[in-house]
Amino acid sequence: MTHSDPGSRPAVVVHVRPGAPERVLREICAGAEEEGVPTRVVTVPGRSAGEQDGSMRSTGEHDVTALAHAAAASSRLDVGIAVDAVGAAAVHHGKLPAQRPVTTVETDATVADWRRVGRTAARIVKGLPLS
Amino acid sequence: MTHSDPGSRPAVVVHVRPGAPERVLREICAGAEEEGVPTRVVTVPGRSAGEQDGSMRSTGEHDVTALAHAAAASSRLDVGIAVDAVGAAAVHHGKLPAQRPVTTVETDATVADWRRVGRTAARIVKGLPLS
Amino acid sequence: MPDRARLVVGVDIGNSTTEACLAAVAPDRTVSYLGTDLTRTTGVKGTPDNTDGVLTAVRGALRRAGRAAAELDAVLLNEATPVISGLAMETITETIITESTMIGHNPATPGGQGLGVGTTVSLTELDEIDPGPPVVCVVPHGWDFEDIASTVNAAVGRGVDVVAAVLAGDDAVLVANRLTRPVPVVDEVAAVEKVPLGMLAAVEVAAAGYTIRTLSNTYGLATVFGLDPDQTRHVSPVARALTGNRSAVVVRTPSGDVTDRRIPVGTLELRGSGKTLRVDLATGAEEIMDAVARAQPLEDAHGEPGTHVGGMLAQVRDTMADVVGQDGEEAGSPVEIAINDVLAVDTFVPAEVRGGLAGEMHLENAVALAAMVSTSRSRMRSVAERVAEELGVATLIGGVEGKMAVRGALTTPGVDRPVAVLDLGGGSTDAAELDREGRDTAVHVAGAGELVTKLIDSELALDDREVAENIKRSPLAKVESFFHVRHEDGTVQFFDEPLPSHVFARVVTLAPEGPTPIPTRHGLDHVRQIRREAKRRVFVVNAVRALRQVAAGGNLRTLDFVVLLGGSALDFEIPEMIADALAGYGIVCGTGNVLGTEGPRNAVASGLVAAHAAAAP
Amino acid sequence: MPDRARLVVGVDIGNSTTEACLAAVAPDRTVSYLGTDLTRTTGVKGTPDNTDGVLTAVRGALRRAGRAAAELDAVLLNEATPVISGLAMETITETIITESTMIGHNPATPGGQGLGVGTTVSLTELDEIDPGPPVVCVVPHGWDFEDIASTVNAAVGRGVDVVAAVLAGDDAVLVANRLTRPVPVVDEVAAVEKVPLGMLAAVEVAAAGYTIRTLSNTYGLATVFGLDPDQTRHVSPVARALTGNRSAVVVRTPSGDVTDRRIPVGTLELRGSGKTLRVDLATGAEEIMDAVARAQPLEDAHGEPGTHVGGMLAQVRDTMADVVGQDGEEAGSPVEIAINDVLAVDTFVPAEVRGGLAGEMHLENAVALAAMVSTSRSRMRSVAERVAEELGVATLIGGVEGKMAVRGALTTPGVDRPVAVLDLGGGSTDAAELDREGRDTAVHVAGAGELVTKLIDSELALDDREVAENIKRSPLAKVESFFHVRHEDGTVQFFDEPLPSHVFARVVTLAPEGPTPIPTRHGLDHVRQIRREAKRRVFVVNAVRALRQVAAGGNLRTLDFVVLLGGSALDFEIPEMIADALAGYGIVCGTGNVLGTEGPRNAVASGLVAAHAAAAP
Ligand SMILES: Nc1ncnc2c1ncn2[C@@H]1O[C@H](COP(=O)(O)OP(=O)(O)O)[C@@H](O)[C@H]1O
Ligand SMILES: Nc1ncnc2c1ncn2[C@@H]1O[C@H](COP(=O)(O)OP(=O)(O)O)[C@@H](O)[C@H]1O
Ligand SMILES: [Mg+2]
Ligand SMILES: [Mg+2]
Repeated sequence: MTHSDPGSRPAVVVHVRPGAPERVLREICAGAEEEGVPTRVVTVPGRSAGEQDGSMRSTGEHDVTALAHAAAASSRLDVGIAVDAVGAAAVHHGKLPAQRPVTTVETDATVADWRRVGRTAARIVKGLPLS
Repeated sequence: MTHSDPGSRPAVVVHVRPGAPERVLREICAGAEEEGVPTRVVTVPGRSAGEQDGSMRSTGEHDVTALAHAAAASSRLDVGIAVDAVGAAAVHHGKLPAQRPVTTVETDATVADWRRVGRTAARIVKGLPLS
Repeated sequence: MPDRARLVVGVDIGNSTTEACLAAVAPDRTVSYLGTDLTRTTGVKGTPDNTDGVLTAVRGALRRAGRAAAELDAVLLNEATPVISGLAMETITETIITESTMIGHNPATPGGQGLGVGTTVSLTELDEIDPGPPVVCVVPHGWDFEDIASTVNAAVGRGVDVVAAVLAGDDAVLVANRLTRPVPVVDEVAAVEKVPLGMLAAVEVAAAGYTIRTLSNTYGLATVFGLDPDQTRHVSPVARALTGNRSAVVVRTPSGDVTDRRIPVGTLELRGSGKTLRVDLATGAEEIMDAVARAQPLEDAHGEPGTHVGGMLAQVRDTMADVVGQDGEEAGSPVEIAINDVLAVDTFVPAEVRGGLAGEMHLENAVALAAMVSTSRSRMRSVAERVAEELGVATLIGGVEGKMAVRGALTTPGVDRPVAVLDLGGGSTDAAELDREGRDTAVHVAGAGELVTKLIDSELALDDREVAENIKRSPLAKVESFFHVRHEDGTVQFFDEPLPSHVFARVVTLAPEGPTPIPTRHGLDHVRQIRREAKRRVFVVNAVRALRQVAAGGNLRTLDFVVLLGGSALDFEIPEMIADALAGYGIVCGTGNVLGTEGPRNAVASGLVAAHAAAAP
Repeated sequence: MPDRARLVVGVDIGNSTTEACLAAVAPDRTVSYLGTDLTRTTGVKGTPDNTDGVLTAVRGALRRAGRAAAELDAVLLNEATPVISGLAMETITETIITESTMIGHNPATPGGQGLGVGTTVSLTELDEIDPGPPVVCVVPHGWDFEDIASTVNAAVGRGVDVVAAVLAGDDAVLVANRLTRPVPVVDEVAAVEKVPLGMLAAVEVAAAGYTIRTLSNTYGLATVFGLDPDQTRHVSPVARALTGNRSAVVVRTPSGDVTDRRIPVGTLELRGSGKTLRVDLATGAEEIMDAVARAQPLEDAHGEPGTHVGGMLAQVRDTMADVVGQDGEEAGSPVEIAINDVLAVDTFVPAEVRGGLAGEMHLENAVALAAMVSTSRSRMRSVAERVAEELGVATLIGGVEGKMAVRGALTTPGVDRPVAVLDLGGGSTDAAELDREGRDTAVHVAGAGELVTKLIDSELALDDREVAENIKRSPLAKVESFFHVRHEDGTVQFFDEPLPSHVFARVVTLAPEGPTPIPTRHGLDHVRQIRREAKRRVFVVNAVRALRQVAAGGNLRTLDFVVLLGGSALDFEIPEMIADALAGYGIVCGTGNVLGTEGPRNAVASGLVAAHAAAAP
């Protein structure tokens, strides 16, 4: 039960697949940092993070959504982000159903989109409108 | 990872030890119900719920606090209550450190105290002052 | 007198709603009410298009009572005074920044904290600068936050005294977090390329939860820039414009300035009571309403041609001309169209500041006007003819709306003469009084529910009438998580299904379909206050104004019972606001309950029936 | 003229704060300021107890400047006009419920929803009741919720028409959830045994987020109880008292009533400008301030002996007599103590309703008075003697505070003559003006920071001056979870350590030690509005009032620069409120920055130095 380990500093948890593009991760974290909310990046090998959700072992949107949900579950702030190996990303909240992320972006997203991903995660934490 | 199973209806989770006094449980649940917040009662055998906290296997305050924290962790509302075999009770929040419950009452408490336990749990959920 | 009960239906055609009241009138004139109905008014009130709505309402009332149209003895229509109301709003102040002196846009996430005063230098030139007096670094578009920080840090390392930064992008916190020496940073300055370089500038960022203290204080600016008294006098509007901000930038340029200019909007000419009064619209609502009161009873109002006021009033008059004039059949005598009442309300409009560098908004003062136009000509005859034709029933045009409303209001339990009614409609607030001796008077004053909606719409810069109407009609709530909202009274409501992310953390109105977000950065209480103030400024003001016109000697203390009627009396807070305001005059005031069952609806329709029964041959 | 620089220290003894300003005055009269200090005033202003504070401040300033007391040439004391201010508050209305007609306490968790009208029957007698007209079940203390529900369900099963319930305990939701037929339930009625039985009663509970509509409407009550017009007139205060509640109970008893009684508090007698005016305190602030304006300049004020006002003013006068009279050494000429100014502010006090059954509270109207008392006799001489003795330095008593403050204010960058200062202190708001020709005038008006604190204290029913002072001085926040608060501007602040549960979900002020809860059920915006309104009603009103007294011809437009000084000018919002109010008169207004460094502090102390230098032989 590490999801609410009270020792860790409250942060948005970012789960990244090995090989996730560095610049995507950088901009996402920047988006949260600009809002004043810390992030904790955890590299999650393989695609096994979708284990709560056995049916979703394929790549793509399902994987990144499940990964973000797992990240949210392990965040003391209940908010998680995931970035997959090809740079797709999702924002999730621990109390939302696994298949309903707050937002997702595709691999062809822009710097502004990635920033927005981080900002959205931070704004959930701060209780501010997401856009 | 049942703690935030999104299928379950949001409720304050009440962990009770076998043999917990029925009237204590009844008043606690009534306290939450009067505030309009549902409770889900789960009987937890033995004293093993303190397992995250190996040092605190003794009876008494430590056990009921750990039990309440575990209840909170399994609540979609992040709020849990525990009642031990002799009727001591605690209210906890999933994001608080395990050893810092929101409130506890001893075995010699009154009906009004037990109601207050349920009310406190409900008011955390509703974001209202606890007293 | 007939020897059987006669079946009659009273019909009230309002600007918004058409209401019907079906009743049997016994030979001894006693009335048994059988059923009511209401529907949206079709077409503009007082025009033949109303017929459809009348038929719908009459048939609805018949159906509810289980009667057939063939049984009807008479349809009674209200006189439907051709009264329409117009709304207009004019901005009377404008804030202009010259020479890009000021950046006061209050970005959500400025960086650092404190005050920095120095000469503006572009980041691109920072590596050429020698150590010397303090500099404020201005960062153009396109720079990455790490590059900005390292360039600044390098300069600081060389001894350059960088005391603040101004950025194009939303990077202030990112940059501030990476500076070796912390300084205040203001970001999201869209037109950063227009910031004058080589000028003295001050940048201030307050701690979270606080507002700036130096740049919003005239003498703070004087201290920072070493201004003489004359220059100080000039920067005073800058300080005022920055009041309440968490961050700001002020650049000192040779003739930079911020002015709060009055926009000439023209003069309103009021004719009445044997005089003609002229009042400048820009002097605001108080002076205008003062003049209106002195010109009572108002015979007509004009706006100086070629000015904003002129345009406003001409437009209202034109609409009315359209309504009464299009139908050839009723031409003949020349139509006289007069403005019989004006309500002016001070308001404000959030407007973009001219010359701003970052889309600065400022609340500009504005005046909203509601005008009440009436004409000598009514087209109700043709409505009556069509109704008679369609139903095959004699259709009569009954008494004046206000007087009928009083009769209807008297069916409210607990009400007695002398009684006054306030019909709170969409376009006008109508008052009528019936005294102990049976004498009655009625007036229409301009401004009602539509004006409230309009004020909410413009003060919140919604530009969406429907959202504004929603805000008007229901209590607010704030979405506090994906699973719960908090109502404006503090109670919490949970949802089993997660709420959509576009409503997350938003102020919403709760429709049966779910929460509808209000597109505003403001908090719930700000929206609530705007809603309540709009209602107060229209309905409380008009209630007092209208009742004064019907009360004996203009004295509200002569009134006893006041009954609130009309669509806006269904509002969840307007009736209590009016009751509060009237309590001081010893008046018993409440929402009507026509026939003991209809609430504030159906007063005119049932009054038509009552009047008909009383006057029956 | 001496041939070396002389070291002097100006000292300003205020009601709250004693400030010192150390300076060297060169032979050519130029002044070099060397250091300042401030400390709490010891004892009541103008009494020998002040000596300690003076010594502390003087020594502090010397230490900061690295100088020794022995080097001092002179200590300059302000004249310390013996002006003290008194505060008093009188409730002028009282709400009384007779015959237990109404329960309007708004419990947090009522049960069910809707309106039920029936005869009151005790639960203990429910099983003896035959089916018949509707009943409202009244439940005494001590019943368990399941027993209540099963008893009611049994009766309903037998055909008894139970339409509502009224409970002693906090069980409404529990009971409502267990009823086979849902009805509205109002709970937490502490004195439930006083609910009259066998009477017609109406119980209404609105949906969450809404307020009741029927029992808060006079005609709704008339409908429910079938009242005639005369009875309707009588229940009007009941409807008004229930406005805004989510639930309520109204019982119809033969002569039950709710009245809003005016409490006789007496008459204020104002002498000035050759007349004596009398004004009833209960008429409220507007009339009182009108009379004060007409009696300007006020010479004295008295309250009718034996009335509340009489007591209030006598008390202020007595305090002053104590201050000037105790010290035998200065006896001699009879002391004249006069009230030279009065500020009346309308306020309200949450008070328990007399006759209420559930601790109902009502906002009663009240008037707060601040009075400014002055005397012909000053005891500054003895302060000066003691200071001279302790320091071994010549100690002079300098000019009038207000006039010195103007001189100090002129050291603010950007300020020029004509200048007016507003010294926003604790007890009084002092204005002074220096015109282009060097003529100066000064006034003290009653009411300042202490009155603001008192209004906040009583309007929020805190009964804790310290909490009220905290609310006054800092922005509010709401604790939204165990780990974060939201500031009043909407920004969020996180804490690594969980916040204690006694602050959870509370409105707080943020002290460096952490959030301090405000003991109130009201939301942040309500507290904020009370805070801002208190400031506005005292300082904005007094700023205008005081400046009118110093401006040429009482015309604010003749003023040019206004400089805000004193402890309350440090407030985070008072200066901007005043600047906003004065902007309309074309006045440049801001917070002073004395000597370019001291902010709004030290104006009198540095003015004493400047005046001394200018007048130096
Ligand atoms: N439930 C309600 N709450 C608040 N306002 C309402 C409600 N229903 C109607 N209104 C307002 O009433 C006004 C129309 O009143 P109505 O009496 O139907 O007009 P008219 O007499 O001109 O036909 C509109 O401004 C509308 O917004
Ligand atoms: N930082 C502050 N914010 C708001 N009010 C303040 C602050 N500091 C002092 N005050 C207020 O200033 C008043 C005292 O002002 P001061 O000028 O020291 O009084 P005096 O001139 O009577 O000695 C008190 O009412 C106090 O609450
Ligand atoms: Mg930013
Ligand atoms: Mg309850």
